[in-house]
Amino acid sequence: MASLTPRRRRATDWTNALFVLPYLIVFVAMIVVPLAWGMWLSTTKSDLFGTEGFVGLTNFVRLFGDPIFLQTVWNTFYFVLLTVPLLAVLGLALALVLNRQARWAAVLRTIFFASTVLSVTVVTLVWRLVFLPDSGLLSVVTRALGGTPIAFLNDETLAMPAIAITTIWWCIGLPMVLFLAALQQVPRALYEAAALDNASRWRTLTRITLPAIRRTFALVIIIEVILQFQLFGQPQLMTLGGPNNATRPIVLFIYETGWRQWELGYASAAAQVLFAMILIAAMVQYWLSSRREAR
Amino acid sequence: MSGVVLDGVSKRYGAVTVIDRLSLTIAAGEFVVFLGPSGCGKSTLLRMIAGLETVDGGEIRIGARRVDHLAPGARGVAMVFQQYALYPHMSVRENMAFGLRNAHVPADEIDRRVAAAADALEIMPLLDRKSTQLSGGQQQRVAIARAIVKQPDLFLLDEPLSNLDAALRMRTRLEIAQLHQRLGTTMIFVTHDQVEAMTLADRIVVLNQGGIEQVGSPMDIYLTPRTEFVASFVGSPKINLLPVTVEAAGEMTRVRLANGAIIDTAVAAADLPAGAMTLGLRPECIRPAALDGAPLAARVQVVERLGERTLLHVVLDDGTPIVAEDSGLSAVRPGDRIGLAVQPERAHLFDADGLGHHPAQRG
Amino acid sequence: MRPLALLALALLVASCGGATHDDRTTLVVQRFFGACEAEYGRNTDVAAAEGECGIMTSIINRFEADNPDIRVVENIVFWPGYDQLTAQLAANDAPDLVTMHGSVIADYQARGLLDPVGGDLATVGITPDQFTDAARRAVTIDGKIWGLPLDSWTMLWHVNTNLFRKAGLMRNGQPVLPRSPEELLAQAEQFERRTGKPYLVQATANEYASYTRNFYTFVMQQGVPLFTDARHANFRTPAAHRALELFKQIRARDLTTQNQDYSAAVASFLNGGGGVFLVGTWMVQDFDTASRNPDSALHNGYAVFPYPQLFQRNVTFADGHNWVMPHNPERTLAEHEAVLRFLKFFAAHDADWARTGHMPAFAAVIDSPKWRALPHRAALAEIAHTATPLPKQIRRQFPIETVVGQEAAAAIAGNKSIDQALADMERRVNDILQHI
Amino acid sequence: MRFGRTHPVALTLIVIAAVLMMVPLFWVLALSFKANAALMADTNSVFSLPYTLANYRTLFGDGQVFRWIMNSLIVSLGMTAGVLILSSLAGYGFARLDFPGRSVLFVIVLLGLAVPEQAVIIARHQMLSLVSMHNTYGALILPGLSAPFGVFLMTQYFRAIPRDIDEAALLDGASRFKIFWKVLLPLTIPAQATLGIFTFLSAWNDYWWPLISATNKQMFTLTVGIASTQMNFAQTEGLGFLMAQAVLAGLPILIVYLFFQKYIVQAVAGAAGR
Repeated sequence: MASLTPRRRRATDWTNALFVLPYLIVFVAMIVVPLAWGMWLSTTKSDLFGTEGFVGLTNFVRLFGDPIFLQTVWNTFYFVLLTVPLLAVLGLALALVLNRQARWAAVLRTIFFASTVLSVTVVTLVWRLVFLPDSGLLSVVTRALGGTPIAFLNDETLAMPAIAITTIWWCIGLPMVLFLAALQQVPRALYEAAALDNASRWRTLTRITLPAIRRTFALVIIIEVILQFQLFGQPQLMTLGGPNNATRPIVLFIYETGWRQWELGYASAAAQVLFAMILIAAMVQYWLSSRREAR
Repeated sequence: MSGVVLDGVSKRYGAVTVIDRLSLTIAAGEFVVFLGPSGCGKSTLLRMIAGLETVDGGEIRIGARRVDHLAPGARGVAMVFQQYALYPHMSVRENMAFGLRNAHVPADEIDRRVAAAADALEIMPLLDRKSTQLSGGQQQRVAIARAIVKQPDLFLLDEPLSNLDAALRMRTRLEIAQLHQRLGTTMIFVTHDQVEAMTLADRIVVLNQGGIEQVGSPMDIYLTPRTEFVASFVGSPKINLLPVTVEAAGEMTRVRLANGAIIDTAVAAADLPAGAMTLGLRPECIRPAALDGAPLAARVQVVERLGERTLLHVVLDDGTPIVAEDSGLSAVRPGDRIGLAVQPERAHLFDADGLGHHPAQRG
Repeated sequence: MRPLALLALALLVASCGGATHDDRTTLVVQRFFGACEAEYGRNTDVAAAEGECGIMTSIINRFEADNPDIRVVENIVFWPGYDQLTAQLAANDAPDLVTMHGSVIADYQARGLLDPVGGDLATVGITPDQFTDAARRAVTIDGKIWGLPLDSWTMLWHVNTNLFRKAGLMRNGQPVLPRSPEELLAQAEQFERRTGKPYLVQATANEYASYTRNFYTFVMQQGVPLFTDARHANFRTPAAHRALELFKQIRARDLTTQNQDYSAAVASFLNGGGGVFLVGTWMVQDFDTASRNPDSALHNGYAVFPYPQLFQRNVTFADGHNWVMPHNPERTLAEHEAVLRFLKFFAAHDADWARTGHMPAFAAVIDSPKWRALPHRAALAEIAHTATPLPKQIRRQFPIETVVGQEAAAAIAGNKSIDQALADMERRVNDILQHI
Repeated sequence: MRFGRTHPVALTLIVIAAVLMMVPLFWVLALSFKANAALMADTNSVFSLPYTLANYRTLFGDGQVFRWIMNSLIVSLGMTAGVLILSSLAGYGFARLDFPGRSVLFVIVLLGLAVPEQAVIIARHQMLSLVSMHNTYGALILPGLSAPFGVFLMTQYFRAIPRDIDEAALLDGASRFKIFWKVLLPLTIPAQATLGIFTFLSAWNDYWWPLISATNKQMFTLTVGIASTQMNFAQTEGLGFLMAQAVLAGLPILIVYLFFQKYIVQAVAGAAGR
C-alpha cells in the first residue's frame, strides 16, 4: 500500500504537464526549431533557395568588421534609449491622470489608445506628411510662427528623434493600458491610509502608488525593450535607413541582407546578434528589478 | 458522522520534517482544536487531513475509510479557510451550490440545502449578492454556510476567526459552538488563540515543532500541563516560571528560589528526578498577603484592573517579575510593598526535560 | 466574448461557400502597378484606359475576353513584389508569369528560377531583333531570352516652359538645355536670378533611387565603366567624382528644391515650384494632362526631353519592365500554351502600354506614326538608342542601387566628403558582389 | 473613484496632449474625404472644401476589400482565441501545477520573448512550405500562437490569485480542469481582455508574415490586400484613397477596442468590489 502513493503522485505530475503541452508544441514548432534553424543558417553561406556550404563563424567575424552593421547596433540602442524610458514614464503619467471613472477620462483614454490601432504603414505615412519641411504640418506651423522649417527626416541628428516621436505617438497606448490595469488593482485602503496621514500627492505617488505597481513597471520596460529593439517599419518607410545610415536599425539590416541581397546566412548571423542583445537587455532589466524588489 | 484516525503521519519539505510520525484518534462527533504557535505544523496537519497536502508517511482514516490517497473532494470533508476563499465571481448562492453540483446533487435538493443553511446562518438576504460585495463578517458566515451545505463527515476550520474584530469573534465563536451542538459533526479547528481553544474544544491537541505536546480536555491541559511548553502556552496571563532547587522532600516538596525564599508545593516528592527544577505558578494562585510571614515579598509596579479581578505586576527583591492576582476590589496600589502567598496545591514543578509534575488531583 | 466567437464562426462558414468550378486553364499572373478594379474591373476597351494600372488591367481583361478557354488569376502585389516572389519560389508556389525589372532578372536567372522563353516566342513570331536595344539587353543573358520586355524607362528632363520663358531660356519656342556641367550651372543660376525659383525639382527625401540613376547616367556619359567586371565596382574615378560634384554644387548653390519627398516634389513641379523636374517616363502623361488644364501652373508650358548630354557620350541609364516565367516543373502543357498566348497578346499591345509614358519595347512601335503622334514622344524617340541598362552580368542591382543612392546622398548633402562616399560606396558594393 | 481631484495643470497638459494625439488622426480622416487630384496639386487643399466620398466608393467598388476584411477577421479572431486558450492553459499549468521540469520550461518560454521575428521568419516559412500549408488560415494563425507574451502574462496573473480559492474548489470536489475552467478562468478576465486586445491588434496589423505566406489573392489579409492595390507611387497619385484605406483598416479594430474597454472596466470593477 505504501508504495502506491508515490507512484500515483508521479502519474499526476505528468498529467499536470498536459496543461502546458499544447502551447509547448506550438512554441517548439514555431520558435525553438526555427531559431535553431536560424542558428545553423548563421554558420552557412545560404540564400533562400539553398545552402552553399558551412562557413563556421565567418559570418560573425564579417559582421563585427562591417561598419554599417556596427552602426545599426548603435542606432538600435540609441532608439531604445530614446523611446523606452519615455514610453514608460508618459504611459504612467497618462494612466495616473486617466485612472478615474469620469466620462472625460474614458474619452481621453480612447484618444490616447486610438493611434495604436493603426498599422505601421499608415502611421509612417501620416508622420512623413507631418515632418515634411516643404508642406508638412510642422512646417506650416513653423512658418506661421515665423520660423524656418526644419528637415527632420533629412537631418542626420534629428531623423532618429523624429522616428522616436512617431513611435511614441504610435505605441503609447500599450503602456498606458497596462499601467491602468495595474493601478486599478492597488487596494483603495492604501490611499485612504495615505490621505489620513496627510501625505502629499507626490508622497502618495512615490510611497504608495509606485511601489504597488512596481512589477507592472518592470513588465512595461521589458516589453518595450523587446518591442523597440525590433524597430523596422518606421525607418523602412520614413527614411529608408538614412540619412547617411543614421536611422538604419538592426532589423532593417537583417531584412536588407536577407531579402534584398539574398545573403541568408549573413542575415541570420545578424539576427542571432540581435537575439543576444535583446536577451541581455531583458535579463539585465529583470535582474535590476528583482534586486530592487529583494531589498 | 465519523471519527478520524491519524496513524504515524509524516510530512517533509525537502530535508525539513514538519510533521514527524504523528498519531491521533478523534472520536466521532468530537470538537477537537489544534493549538500551537505559528509554524508548529497545525495548519499543515489540517491540510493533510483535507488532502491539500500530500502525506509522506503513515495513514489517515476518516470513519472506516482510508483517505490519504483520495482527492480532497472525495474525502467527505468541508473546510472554512482563514481568508474564507469565496469564489469572487460567483454569487453567495453559487458559492454554496458549487460543491453540491460537482457531487451531482439534484437541483431541488441543492436549493433546499442552500436555503436551510442560509436560514441557519441568517444570510438569506445575501444569497444573490456577489461574494465580493459582502463585509468580512458576512463573508465568514457564507464560508461556514458553504461548508454546512455539503453535510460533510468532518468539518475543518483553519483559523476562521482571526480576521474578525473582537466583538464579532466572540459572537461567531459562540455560533460555532452552537453549530457543533446542533449538527453533532466531527470538527477540527485550528487556532493559535488559547482562549478559542479553551472555549470551543472537547479536546485540545497542543502541537509544537511538528509533534503533539499534549492531548486532553481544556481543563486537563490547564491544570496538568504535560510540559513546561504547554503550561506557558495555555493560560492568560502567562504562568510564572521560576528556577528553583529542591530543598526538602517529604510528602510534599519544598523548593528554594534563587533569592533564598522557601515555597512549599503539593507535588509528591517521590516522583521527582534529581537536579534543577522550574516552579510554575499561575497568577491566580499567587495572592497578596501581609508582609509578615509571607513566603515572598515584592514591590508592585503595575495594577491592572479587569473588573472581576485585578492583576498585580510585581518584582521580587532580586528583580524577578511575577504576575499575581487579587480580587476585583483590590486596594493595592503601584509602589506598594506587599507580601505574596502561594497556594501549594496549585503549584507545578518542571524538571530539566521540561516534563511537568503536578499535585495529586483531589476528588 | 461570445458574440465575437459567433461572428468568427459565421465568417468561417461563409468563407467555405462560394467555391466555383470551371474547366478553363488557369493562368496565374503576378504583377505590380496597383489595383483599379473599381474603375477598370470590367473594361475591355484598351484604348479607353489611362495610366499604368488602367491599361494593364484592361489589356488583361481584353485577353480573357478574347480567350474564353483561359482563366486569368491576377495576383496583384505591392511594388516591387520581390520579397513575396522570393518567398513563393522558395515554397515552390511559382506563378506562371511575373512582372520583373530588367535589373533583377539576372538574380533569379542565375539561381535557375526562371525558364527561358526565347524559343517559345519565336514560334509565335516574336524575335529579339524586334526589340529595342535597351529592351533586348534587359532580357538577354548568355544568348538566351528570359522574358518578354514590356517597356524601357529612363529619367527625363521634365521642363516647365512657362518658367523657362521667364528665365530667358527659350529659343525658337524650344527650351535651352545645357551641353556641359558648366552650362548647367550657369543656366540654373540665370534661372534662379530671373524667376526666384530653383532650376531643379528633385525628390530627395526618403528616396535614393533618383540619386543612383543620376549618378549612373552622368558617369556613363563620361565613358567610364561603372563596373570593371561582374564582381568589382569602379567608383573611385574622377568621372564619378565629377558626377557627384555637379549635384553637390547644385545643392550648395540652392539651385534645386531640397528635402522634398516624391509626392512633395510632384506637387511642387505641378505648382510651378521649379524649372526642371528630374523624374521618370511614367510622369509624362500626368504632366501633359496638367498642361491642358487652364488652372495649372503648367498650362501650355510643359515639355519633356531625355537627359541632356553633359559629357562625351549621349547615354542615359535605363531599366524596364518585363514579363518573366518562373520555373515550375508542374506547369502543364495547357498552362504553358496559355502563357505563350498571353505573352503574344501583350507583345501585340505594346503600343497601348506605351501610352503610359514608358518607352516601347518594340522598335516598330517607336517608328510608328501612331506612337510619334502621342504628346512629346518625338522628342523622346532618341532614347531608343541612348537608353543603357547596367551590364547584365552585374547581379544584385536592386540592393546596389540602394547603397549607391545612400552614399551619393551623403556626399551631396555634405555628410561626408565625395572621396569618402565613393570609397564607402565601392567597398559596400564590392562586399555585396563578392558574397554572391 | 480615486482620491482627490485632478490637478488643473495635469488636466491642461493632458488635454493639450490629447489634442496633439488627435491632429494626425483627424488629418487622416480629412484626407480620406478629398479627391486625389486635388491633393496631388496641393496637400494643403485638405483644409478647404470640397470633400468627396469618391475614395470610399472606389474602395468598396469591387468586392475584394470585403474578402480581405473577412480574412483579417478570421485570422485575427482565430489567433486571439488560440492565444487566449493556449496561454490560459499554460499560464495555469506554470502557475499552479507541479510537473517535472516546470521551472526550466518556464524560463525557456520566457527566453522566447527575446526572439525577434526576423530571426525565425524564414525558417517558419520553409517549414510551412514543407507541409504545404501556405495560403491557408492555419498558416496565417499558427506562428502568432507561439508568442510567449501571453503565457508570461497569464502565468503572472494566475500566480496573483490566492491559492485558497483553488483549494476550496478542490474540497468542493471540482476536477483540476473544472477548477481551471469554472473557478480561476473567470477571475482572469481583465488579463484575458488585455491579452485579447493586443493579440488582435498585432494580428490585424501584421504585414510581414501574411505577405510571404498568403500569396494567393483570395487569402490576402487587409494589410496585404491594401498594399497590393497601391501603385508604385501611390502616395502621390492616390493620397486620399490611401487614407480611406487606412480609415477602413483602423475602424474595425477601434470598435473592438471600445468593446473590450468596457469589458475591462466592468471586470476590474467587479473584482475589486466597488
